[in-house]
Amino acid sequence: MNIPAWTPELQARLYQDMLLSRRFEERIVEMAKEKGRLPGMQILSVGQEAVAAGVVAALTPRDVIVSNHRSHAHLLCRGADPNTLMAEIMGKATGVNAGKAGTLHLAVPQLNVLMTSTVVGAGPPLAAGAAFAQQYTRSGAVTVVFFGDGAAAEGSVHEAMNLAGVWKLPLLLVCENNCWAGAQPCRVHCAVGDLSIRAAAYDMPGRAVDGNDVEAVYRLAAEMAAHCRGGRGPALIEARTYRMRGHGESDPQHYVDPAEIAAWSRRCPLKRYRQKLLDGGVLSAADLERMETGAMRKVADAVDFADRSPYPEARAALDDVWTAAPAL
Amino acid sequence: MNIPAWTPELQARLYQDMLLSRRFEERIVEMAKEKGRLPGMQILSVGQEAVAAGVVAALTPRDVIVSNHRSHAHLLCRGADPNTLMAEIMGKATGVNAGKAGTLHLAVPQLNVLMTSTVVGAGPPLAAGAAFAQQYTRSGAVTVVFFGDGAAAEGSVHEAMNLAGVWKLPLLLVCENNCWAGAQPCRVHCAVGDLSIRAAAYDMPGRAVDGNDVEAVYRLAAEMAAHCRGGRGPALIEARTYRMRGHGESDPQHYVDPAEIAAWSRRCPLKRYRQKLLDGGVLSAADLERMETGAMRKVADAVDFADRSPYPEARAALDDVWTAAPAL
Amino acid sequence: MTEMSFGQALNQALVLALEADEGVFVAGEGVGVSIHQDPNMPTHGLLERFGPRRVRDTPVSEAAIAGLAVGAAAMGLRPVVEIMFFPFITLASDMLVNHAGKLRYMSGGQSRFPLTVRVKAGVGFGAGSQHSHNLEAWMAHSPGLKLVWPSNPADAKGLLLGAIFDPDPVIVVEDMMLYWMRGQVPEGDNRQALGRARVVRAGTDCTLVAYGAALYTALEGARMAAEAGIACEVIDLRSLVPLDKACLLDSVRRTGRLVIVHEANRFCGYGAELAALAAEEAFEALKAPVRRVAPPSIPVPASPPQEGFFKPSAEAVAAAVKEICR
Amino acid sequence: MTEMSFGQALNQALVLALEADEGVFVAGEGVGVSIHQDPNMPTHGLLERFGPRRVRDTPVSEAAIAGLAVGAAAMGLRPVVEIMFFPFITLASDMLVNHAGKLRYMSGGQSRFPLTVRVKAGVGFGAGSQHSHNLEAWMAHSPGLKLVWPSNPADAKGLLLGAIFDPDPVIVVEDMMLYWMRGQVPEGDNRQALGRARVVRAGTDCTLVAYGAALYTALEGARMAAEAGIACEVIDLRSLVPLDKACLLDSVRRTGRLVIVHEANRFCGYGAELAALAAEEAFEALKAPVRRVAPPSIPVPASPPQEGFFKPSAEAVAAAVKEICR
Ligand SMILES: Cc1ncc(C[n+]2csc(CCOP(=O)(O)OP(=O)(O)O)c2C)c(N)n1
Ligand SMILES: Cc1ncc(C[n+]2csc(CCOP(=O)(O)OP(=O)(O)O)c2C)c(N)n1
Ligand SMILES: [Mg+2]
Ligand SMILES: [Mg+2]
Repeated sequence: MNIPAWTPELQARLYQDMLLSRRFEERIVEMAKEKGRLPGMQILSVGQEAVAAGVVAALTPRDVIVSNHRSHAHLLCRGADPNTLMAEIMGKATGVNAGKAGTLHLAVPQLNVLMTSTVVGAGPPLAAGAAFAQQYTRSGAVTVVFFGDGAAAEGSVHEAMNLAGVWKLPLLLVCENNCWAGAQPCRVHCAVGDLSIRAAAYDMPGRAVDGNDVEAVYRLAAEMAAHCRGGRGPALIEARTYRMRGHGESDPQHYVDPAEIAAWSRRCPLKRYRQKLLDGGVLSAADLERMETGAMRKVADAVDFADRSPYPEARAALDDVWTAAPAL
Repeated sequence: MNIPAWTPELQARLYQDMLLSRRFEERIVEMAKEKGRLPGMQILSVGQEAVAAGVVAALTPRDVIVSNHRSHAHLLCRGADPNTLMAEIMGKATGVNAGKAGTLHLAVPQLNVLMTSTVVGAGPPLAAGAAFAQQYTRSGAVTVVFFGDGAAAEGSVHEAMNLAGVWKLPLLLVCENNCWAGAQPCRVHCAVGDLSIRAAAYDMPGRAVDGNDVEAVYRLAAEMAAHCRGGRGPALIEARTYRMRGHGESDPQHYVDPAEIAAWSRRCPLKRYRQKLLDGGVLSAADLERMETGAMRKVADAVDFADRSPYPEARAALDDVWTAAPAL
Repeated sequence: MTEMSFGQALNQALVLALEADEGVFVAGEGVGVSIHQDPNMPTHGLLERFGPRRVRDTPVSEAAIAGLAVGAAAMGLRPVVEIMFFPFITLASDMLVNHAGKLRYMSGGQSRFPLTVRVKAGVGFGAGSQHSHNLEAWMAHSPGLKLVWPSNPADAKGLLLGAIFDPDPVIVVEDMMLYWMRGQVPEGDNRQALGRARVVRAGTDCTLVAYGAALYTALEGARMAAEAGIACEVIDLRSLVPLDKACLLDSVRRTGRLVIVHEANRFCGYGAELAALAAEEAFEALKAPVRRVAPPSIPVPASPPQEGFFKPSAEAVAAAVKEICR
Repeated sequence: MTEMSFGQALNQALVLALEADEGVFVAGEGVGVSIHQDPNMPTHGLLERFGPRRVRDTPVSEAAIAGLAVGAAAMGLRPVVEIMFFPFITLASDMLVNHAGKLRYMSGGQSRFPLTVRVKAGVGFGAGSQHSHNLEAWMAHSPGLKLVWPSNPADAKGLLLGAIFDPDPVIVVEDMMLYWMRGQVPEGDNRQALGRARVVRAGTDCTLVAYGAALYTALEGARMAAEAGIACEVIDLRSLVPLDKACLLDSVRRTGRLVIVHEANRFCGYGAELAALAAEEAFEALKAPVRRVAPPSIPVPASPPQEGFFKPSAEAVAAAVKEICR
């Protein structure tokens, strides 16, 4: 295994990535309350930032990411431009996908966030295809796919895990177990409490990790990515975390015990890591202050950029179906 | 558990069921060689009879069976009439499904062989629905579904196993691992060598059994059916057996090592059981002779019946889509 | 009659069916406990009222949900399952098309599959093409499946009840854009037999056919055409399979003109069948070309102006009518 | 030109593509080692020639097979995957419809999906409705997917090559009943651009449109009509998406009559679109009702006489032609 040692830079990055994601989404929370401000649903990663930050930091730029409906943190941690993300979320012409994707299908192929599907469970077979291409071209890269505990019930996930197991694809499966699939807790949708044990059904290593501990996530992701990269086939990580807001912003979460939310908020990945970095002398209060200001500014700029951007031409809806203009 | 003791009657039944199935299909082997004699593909259970006989004998008449493309043995062991089966295989009007099913979708709902799907992997979700109905009506019955090692790779099987696990459905999953899925051996299509371990991924018991030992199959099926009936949820049996003929009768099996076939033919479930019953004094040579003659007569009668039966009216193809005549 | 929303009318149908027949159960993703706390959601309150035996939240497993319905129906129950959004019906399509629609046929008429699949459709909530993709033409092309698409609260209740108590598999499409629409709904069991369209506006110059939310686009188009002195007859199809061919052809034979409106992609959409039927069976009466007012063959874009562009407009309907009535 | 079978022509296309482009790989159930030992099978001998890196047997996992194609295509490869029989495309339909067809669009044109899906179609081999169910209308209705359906060995090679090197996702339908059909096939890379139909018989009285094996039913029907003095123009569609509308409409405008033949269920089948186009865009030229000669809305029955009844016959084609040419 080839796991880089901790450096202050890496630690600062992990914190900064989580921070930007949190502040970005907190702004969406606010905007979602203004009627007509944002089109579509708003599905946020608040509380799960350590999974995105830890896993993405463990990758090389050539590694590929396939994301799902809860994608903001994955993208921001990968370095996607907050401006064009926010513009896409608003359906603007300057959006990273020209307004065609909207908030649910954000993808940035230039950063190897190859694609995002909001069809629950669709990520793993798509990612298996990307991992196959990596193996086929002997690129040495790996593909990471994020999916939820609910997605684990989809047949497509099983097919992809089996295929990856048989072909020994460099596929790192990251199941973000945030305790809920919509309004259903795991015991209602999943026959086992421990999803990582399903790895055994496909002859791949599977490990669970505290998904609110960004360094633990990073370490395990680095270890598992190294496994995949080494030609030994796929691996499964179950990151145990929590969806701090509703499924989407219109979800009042009436079905959740407030004590559960309170307990998890005490385990907030940002708060915990901030304290750790302060205690360990990695970052000073002033450093943190500066990072905070930087994140806030980026978010403000992004909203400003998106607000000032025009909507796309209506007729441009006809573009981009095929590489040549559609003949129909 | 409530496993009936061995009786000579039960043992004779197990042998007789296997025998009828073997002789029935051997006749199909012959007819398949005559050009134009049989429509469609001919997919046979030769070599796998112990699985069908052992499992089906362990059921009560109220238990439900869902079958797949390799269905003849399941049906005959359940007591389906060879005459109407053979007629259906020939596409005759007297066929058990009036010629609409043909050889691939034979089902006898009156015997609780509820349905047969030749879409690989479709059986388990259908069977989960039947098992749900049994649970819902508190019937105390169980549903058994037969599927292959190849089918285990289908997403539908995973979804059904997970659902059955969460809902604790009385579903007995019987995977007939006959070493092949079409021309692909297990290592080409399955990430694990031992399919029974997948039960753990759904919190259900899973056990492998020598699928060519009819008493072993019967014992395990009785035990597992009792588990399901007891309200403790589903169970998985992997019956290890062998497809003695090609995938279908047009398959020359050029891809199979003849030594493999030879080795398995020494483990023929009929030969082994015949010897055991003889050695144990359960059946005499004369008994066996009588059973042989009986099976041959039934098969001859079936072919005769089917041959003498007319084809259905062409226009009757319009019937049976809906419970009332289709309006389109 | 009571005034209520479309969603409440669907809810009433489910309540009535659950009360009337012990064999009816409701299953799907979040049909019991839901992320929506809105009485206009069709399954609102069912779990509290009927308990988890009759109202079941499932895993996120569309094939298993559909398989559950097919298997349980074969055993004599009357499953009512939900596929959350129309594009996800792809994941259930083997179970619906190769099994629900065929197993009775292949049994030689021995089995019955009295199941209902509720599916949410609609364009206009900004979620993009993986949530908005109306696939009624797929289901209508699949033998053995029936399909209804109510456009108002009374029909929502009546057709859903009709579907649940129909002896065959029925897909009930629920237009999400209509859940909050209010209207008068009959008390009690107003179940409707499938296969009946309804003339919702009489007219002599041109027949306009639509279903679901598109009906209102058609009606508005008819109103605009009326201002230009053109009298459109507007048909609400209600049941796409079986199709009320008599109602359609009778109208076209009287008006001599046909304009079809739907929110699915035009190419090979359901409207193609209606146009084909007119060209085959009402040809002699046709005075002008048939017109389809339907989206181009593109996925539903997420951006608001483009999503608006995708949807057929009343202006486009009126323009099509005027063009062929010249 | 060399004489060979349809299946061999497909095989040649695969060989050429594998040789020409390192990014091409072939995957599917039994595409490497097969239960068929028949050189007329399209993938015959590929594994021996190109090895297991390029030619991959997969598990029986249609969603994963399609996902493999989509994901690998996004990475720049040119996957050629097989879905064994048309009804099983249901299991791959989420991947094809919601992903292959939409992901480029949703990326704002940044991604490309140059993938090919080969699928076997056909009615007439007695396997019943779970193996025989032509679903071209589903795929044609799905934005972003292209679809070709060759009817002869030369086209089999040329259209499959055209599909593989097309920059977008293409479904290639292979009519199983044609695998053994022999014909002259050009040497080398005869790849065809998609979107071109072909007039295979010129005529003035009636346009007959078909594709795949149904073309031969149409041609035989034309021959029978000719005996009655009616000159049919027969069009082989070849590419269903994009459709060669110009070829179709030009012919209909000349003949004034249209008969469509296909082996998929009539209701909401692909023929409906052709009829609709005629009714919309060639209405002024139409002298008689359009006719579709296509199976009723029933599953494909297994029994030989009923399977025969299901398939459109040349007699039915001739009768339809005669009826509208009266
Ligand atoms: C195939 C499919 N079915 C249903 C949905 C609706 N849906 C969106 S998110 C979701 C829950 C997913 O839960 P999980 O996988 O745990 O992800 P999370 O939302 O918790 O991040 C559902 C059911 C969908 N998008 N796709
Ligand atoms: C969904 C689907 N894909 C492919 C096929 C074609 N097919 C028929 S049987 C078979 C192999 C099945 O192998 P297995 O499940 O092991 O059953 P066996 O034939 O060995 O009894 C395949 C691929 C099918 N019928 N259904
Ligand atoms: Mg979750
Ligand atoms: Mg097998």
